[in-house]
Amino acid sequence: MPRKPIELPQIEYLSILDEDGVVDKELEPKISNDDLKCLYRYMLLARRTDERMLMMQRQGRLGTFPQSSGHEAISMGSVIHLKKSDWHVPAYRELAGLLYRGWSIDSTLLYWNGYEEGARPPEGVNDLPVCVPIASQLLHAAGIGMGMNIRDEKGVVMTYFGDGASSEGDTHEAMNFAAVYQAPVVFMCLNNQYAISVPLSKQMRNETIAQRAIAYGMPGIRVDGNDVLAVYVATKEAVERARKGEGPTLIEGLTYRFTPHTTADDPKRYRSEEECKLWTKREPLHRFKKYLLDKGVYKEAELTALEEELDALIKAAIARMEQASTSEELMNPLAMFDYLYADMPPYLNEQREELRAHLEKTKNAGKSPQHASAK
Amino acid sequence: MPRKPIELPQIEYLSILDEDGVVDKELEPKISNDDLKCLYRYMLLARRTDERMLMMQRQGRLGTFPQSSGHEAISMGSVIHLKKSDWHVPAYRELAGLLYRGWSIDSTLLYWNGYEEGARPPEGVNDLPVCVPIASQLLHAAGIGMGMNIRDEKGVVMTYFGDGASSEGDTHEAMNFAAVYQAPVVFMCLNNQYAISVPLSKQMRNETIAQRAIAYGMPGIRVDGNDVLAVYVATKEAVERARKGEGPTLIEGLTYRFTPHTTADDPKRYRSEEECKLWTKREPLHRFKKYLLDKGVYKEAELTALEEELDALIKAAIARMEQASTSEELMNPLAMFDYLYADMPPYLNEQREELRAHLEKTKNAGKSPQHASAK
Amino acid sequence: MALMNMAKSINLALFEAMERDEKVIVMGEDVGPDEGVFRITEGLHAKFGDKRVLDTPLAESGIVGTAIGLAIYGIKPVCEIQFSGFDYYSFHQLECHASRFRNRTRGRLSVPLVMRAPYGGGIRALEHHSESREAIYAHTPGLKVVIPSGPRNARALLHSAIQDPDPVIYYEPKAIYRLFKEEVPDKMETLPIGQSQIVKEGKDITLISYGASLRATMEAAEMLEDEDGVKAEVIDLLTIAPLDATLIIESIKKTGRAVIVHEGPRTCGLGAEVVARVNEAALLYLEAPIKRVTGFDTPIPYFSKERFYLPDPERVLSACRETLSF
Amino acid sequence: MALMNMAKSINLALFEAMERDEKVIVMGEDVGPDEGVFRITEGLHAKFGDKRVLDTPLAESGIVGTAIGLAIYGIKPVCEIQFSGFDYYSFHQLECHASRFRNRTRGRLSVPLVMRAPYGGGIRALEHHSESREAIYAHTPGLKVVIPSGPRNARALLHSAIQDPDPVIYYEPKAIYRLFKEEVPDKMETLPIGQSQIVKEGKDITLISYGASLRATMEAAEMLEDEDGVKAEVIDLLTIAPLDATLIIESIKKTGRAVIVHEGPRTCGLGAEVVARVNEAALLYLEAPIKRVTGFDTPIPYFSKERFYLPDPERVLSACRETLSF
Ligand SMILES: Cc1ncc(C[n+]2csc(CCOP(=O)(O)OP(=O)(O)O)c2C)c(N)n1
Ligand SMILES: Cc1ncc(C[n+]2csc(CCOP(=O)(O)OP(=O)(O)O)c2C)c(N)n1
Ligand SMILES: [Mg+2]
Ligand SMILES: [Mg+2]
Repeated sequence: MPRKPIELPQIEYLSILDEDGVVDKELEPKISNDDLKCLYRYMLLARRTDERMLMMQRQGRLGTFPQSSGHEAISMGSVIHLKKSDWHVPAYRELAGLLYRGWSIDSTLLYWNGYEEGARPPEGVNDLPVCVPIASQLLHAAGIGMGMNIRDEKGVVMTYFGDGASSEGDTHEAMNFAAVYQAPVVFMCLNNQYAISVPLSKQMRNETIAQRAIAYGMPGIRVDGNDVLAVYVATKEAVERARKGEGPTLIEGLTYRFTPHTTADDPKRYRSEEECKLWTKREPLHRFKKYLLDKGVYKEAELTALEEELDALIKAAIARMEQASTSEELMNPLAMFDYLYADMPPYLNEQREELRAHLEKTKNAGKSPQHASAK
Repeated sequence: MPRKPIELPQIEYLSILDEDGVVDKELEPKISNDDLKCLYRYMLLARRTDERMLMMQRQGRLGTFPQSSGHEAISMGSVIHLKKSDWHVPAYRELAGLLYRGWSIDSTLLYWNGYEEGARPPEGVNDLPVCVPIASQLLHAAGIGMGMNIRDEKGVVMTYFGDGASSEGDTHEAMNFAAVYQAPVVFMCLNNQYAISVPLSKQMRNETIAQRAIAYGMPGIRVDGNDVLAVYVATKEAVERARKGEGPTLIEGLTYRFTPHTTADDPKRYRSEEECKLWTKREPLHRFKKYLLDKGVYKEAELTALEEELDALIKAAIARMEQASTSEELMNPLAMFDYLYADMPPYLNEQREELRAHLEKTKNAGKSPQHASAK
Repeated sequence: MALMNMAKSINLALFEAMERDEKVIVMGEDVGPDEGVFRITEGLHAKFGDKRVLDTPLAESGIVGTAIGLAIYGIKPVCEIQFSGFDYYSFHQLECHASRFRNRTRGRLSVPLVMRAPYGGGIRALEHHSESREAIYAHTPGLKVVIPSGPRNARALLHSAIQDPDPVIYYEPKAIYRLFKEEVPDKMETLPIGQSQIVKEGKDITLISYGASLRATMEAAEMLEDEDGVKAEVIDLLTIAPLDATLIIESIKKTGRAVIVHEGPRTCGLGAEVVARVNEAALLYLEAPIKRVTGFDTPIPYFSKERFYLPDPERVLSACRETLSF
Repeated sequence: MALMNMAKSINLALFEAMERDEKVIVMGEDVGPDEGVFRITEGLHAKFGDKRVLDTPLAESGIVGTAIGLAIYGIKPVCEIQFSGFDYYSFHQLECHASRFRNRTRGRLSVPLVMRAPYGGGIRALEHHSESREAIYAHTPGLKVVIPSGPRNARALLHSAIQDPDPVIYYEPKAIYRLFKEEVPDKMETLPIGQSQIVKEGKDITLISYGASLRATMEAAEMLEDEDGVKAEVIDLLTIAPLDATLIIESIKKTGRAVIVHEGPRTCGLGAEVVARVNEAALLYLEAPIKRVTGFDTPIPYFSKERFYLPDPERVLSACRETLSF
């Protein structure tokens, strides 16, 4: 009866491929060469797209956007376990996973260039679009997982959030709902150690985000988030549990955003160059490439060809996007009224008519002083 | 590097005085006779007030209210560690603590009879009033604790919430803020195993609420919430840590609401009579009384006298409340305008004038069909 | 035909909807074995079980947020927020997501959920249990807001809400849950969302209301007729957003005078919108200012004095007389 | 006197307030060493340190909820919500608590916090970063809602907000943060909350606006004068709640015509309230319906097309001409 400890599950840390590309042979997962290539391909495609987008943004050809560089291992190492019928509920740094799931490069470019059309999931793809209001998407993921259980349909939902997002009430509610209903959800935390400028030490007092799993009676694990093999293994276990009806898992991938938060951010204000250098060395692509070469999955020449192939894909997408964004369909401001409800209510139609008439009447619409100021 | 457990703190369970009033001698805290009497007095006063209120409510002399019976040990065992300058931030089942802190019985009666006046904290008392929107008060408590740190003022904030409340996002945010800022807050969970009708098993998957402390890097403990000695000891430790600048603590008191949720509730719909009987046996007053008698703190006769004294206090308060609620001041509907802002804005004043004029013009005001239906 | 109160007719609609469409589920705090704090989900858990009647953890954002996921997944969640005074907790999920998914995915995804909540005063409830903030939802593009005023239209509108392809807020005027009974047809019926109804014809003045306030409004209309011989036309909005003001405008073109009645605070409330619409479409027909008989710009007082806050027939009547003698 | 933009003048007010009153603290996401995503808190962390400039965890309800506790404790929190589009997350704390503590404790406790948030469109921001939902706060009794329109009044109003004994929402029109400069006096000044200002006198038509839309409104007024010889009177609301309509009503009694301009959605927006107030107090003076030039009842489009949503001088001008020729 007196004072006694309560039994609690363990939380582990997992790392397989170190920052120099040296693999822990005991833990090394068996992954087919095709899958290894697939992982690398989408990680690289995301990286190159991200880099190109940064250039475009600097040239004023794209809006502010959050860079995904450095987060490719968490995204691809997890999403690869999804079947097409499974669901993918991203935050906004999962470009690799989105491309893998079937979103075109074009749509990413369109989206970050200010077009709702870029948020339209491709037909047949069970993804939600990028989610800007932090942590809110986790509840949608939990809901989708609950839906699978309600319908006795097998499936998995993979959803993503940041270290900052872990502080939101919605994160708590989502994990709790998923646990209570044993929804097949994998909560992937991209812990890049900063929420814009706010470091982990100001975000939380707990050592790891993974240990929050204990709060919900679900398994939790922290992995090296720059190690795609560790992410792969941890997610594989989580997905298997989910498919067996054993409910949700929390996976924390420790990584680093070696770029600014968005193209509007200046990280020098809040973190040192040494820290950034240290972590840039640890980024996921470099070590994975070395691993693939060592393993003979790729030859150097193949990688050069791959780079060229992806480069061409990106360039073509940019051209298409820039073309599309001048099309009549995408330029049409009246579209703001057309998708709000399945059927347009009369008063909204009146407002549409009001704007249509105004646009016809004046070619100067939309040039008020505050718009002129828009950078 | 490879797969290794992350070190985590322990969560304990504590129980000292069992349901038969048998004390664990090793764990028994040293409490002065005065303090023991004080604990018992307010626990009993709350119980008797609650019982009387139920009668009044059944007679239509009081509105719907949440009964506090059964929760006295958690409330008094914790609040007794507060100094006057400390802060007390209740939910709505901490009647014992409110009375101890200096709220009159009258104000409780007034409040649950529909008068804002009953929510006015007495001068000099650092309490927030009863809080109806679940879990929201925890953030106020965290904020007060943060304020103490900002001002380098020593103090403690004791705040309360239910097992259901633990699911709200605000609970998560409050604990996280308190932990990050190392605010001197004690989070007391009254885990009575139901949120209205929803049992723990539908509220959460985790075994205990105490283990949520791990999620915030704060100490956590589960105690027998019907054992005022266990509550006393756990809270004493938490308050000492808080005073030393060591931040917040989460304490879960396991108890049971052997009454309905509120006077509008019918617990037979969702739980068995056996369960209720079992837990009623475990309620906190009975065993504490036995302990006090065994220990010679009270003699039987003294307890009879105490009952009579408290009874008289309650009766007098009821009479005063029923008198007060017919006073011009408390009857004045125009008061709804008078306390909203420090200075009344002109348009609000116009509305006040509108109501004033209307009340003067008609004596039938407020007798619409829907009001007639109000039970 | 069966005679029933509104609590029963809403329950009936839920039952019918769940029977005819497997996709419909009900979720919320205490909606299961407890059958809801107002017993609106009576019999549902017993009939449809745990998988279609979900007692949820106590978390409103959790309820609405997971309902969004469920709706996207193809389930039709009818979620209950126990009292409208707590739906602020989930407002961000409605504003940022439920109302926008169709628009931001250019029609590819939609969120056909129904959020039910009892709202309004008049039952001597606890603090925060008598709120009337429907205007916040009406001000949020992409939502529909429906408020029934009696047993028959409550059932029909709930069916329409459940069948609607977009998110619908269904606010239930709790003061009239059990206040009166009406004949409700045996056959399931719907009522188009977005249409108001003339519930009493008249030519001298137009009274506009919805929810529980409609009762006070009708009573005032009758007093007007009895005592002053004035024939008021009474319009029940039923859908407050998207608001179709056609009926209102037609009526005012006929009567030239109007009073709008609701419980919620006055500033930026529904009354303001109605006045603005009439101003846009029928200003020259107005022979007197439109009066707003509403809740005041204060929180609704705790129950000992809530009756002074809620529009009552006398306040409506006075407003009508002032309008008529303007 | 010093010439500065609004971003700077708000920063100056925060700096001055923190210097003169130890109780004032600033809290929010990234307001510390990063100095805010718009750099509004520049220099504050360096000067006042961790205890008075708090980088918070990423949780809006946490920010506002703890600010309520801080305010009750006697500290004066000026909390920043990074973009108004995320303040829905904390709305329940404002509605249920900040706005009510004084009332429900009969004056014993109060919550004198300031919640700052950049709001509105026009800077090509991400989705959810261009919202304009001030009407929700205006509809919430117990709050005050202040919106500056330029560097000088921004600083003065922020001082007033910080000194106010009640909770104040201070919405910053981010489109004009750095759009233009104004002379700001060296001496600290305040501006009474609850008062609007005539910013241009005129006799033919009354234009009413606030925030960034005031610029489009003023431009339209000038075009009206240049092109049509029409003299518009322009009123800057500055405080949208509690709204004092005195100036508006006086002006309309003179001009007989009005146009109200704001970015937020039309239904139940501030425009509706202004029309309703004029209807109440000056209906017979109206020679034409009051036009609402506002955001439409849709979410503001993502940035490639936001300019079509935001009121621009041409839309205001057209509305004025229609009103004038009615
Ligand atoms: C609810 C909400 N609050 C604030 C923001 C503004 N914001 C965008 S990203 C961000 C930081 C997110 O940090 P984290 O979750 O760690 O993700 P990261 O960007 O580092 O990947 C903030 C504060 C937002 N988008 N949504
Ligand atoms: C935000 C919010 N949601 C719902 C309610 C309605 N409600 C009042 S008490 C209660 C259950 C609370 O359960 P718990 O936290 O366990 O406290 P208990 O009543 O058991 O002490 C609910 C759902 C509320 N008051 N506030
Ligand atoms: Mg981060
Ligand atoms: Mg409970």
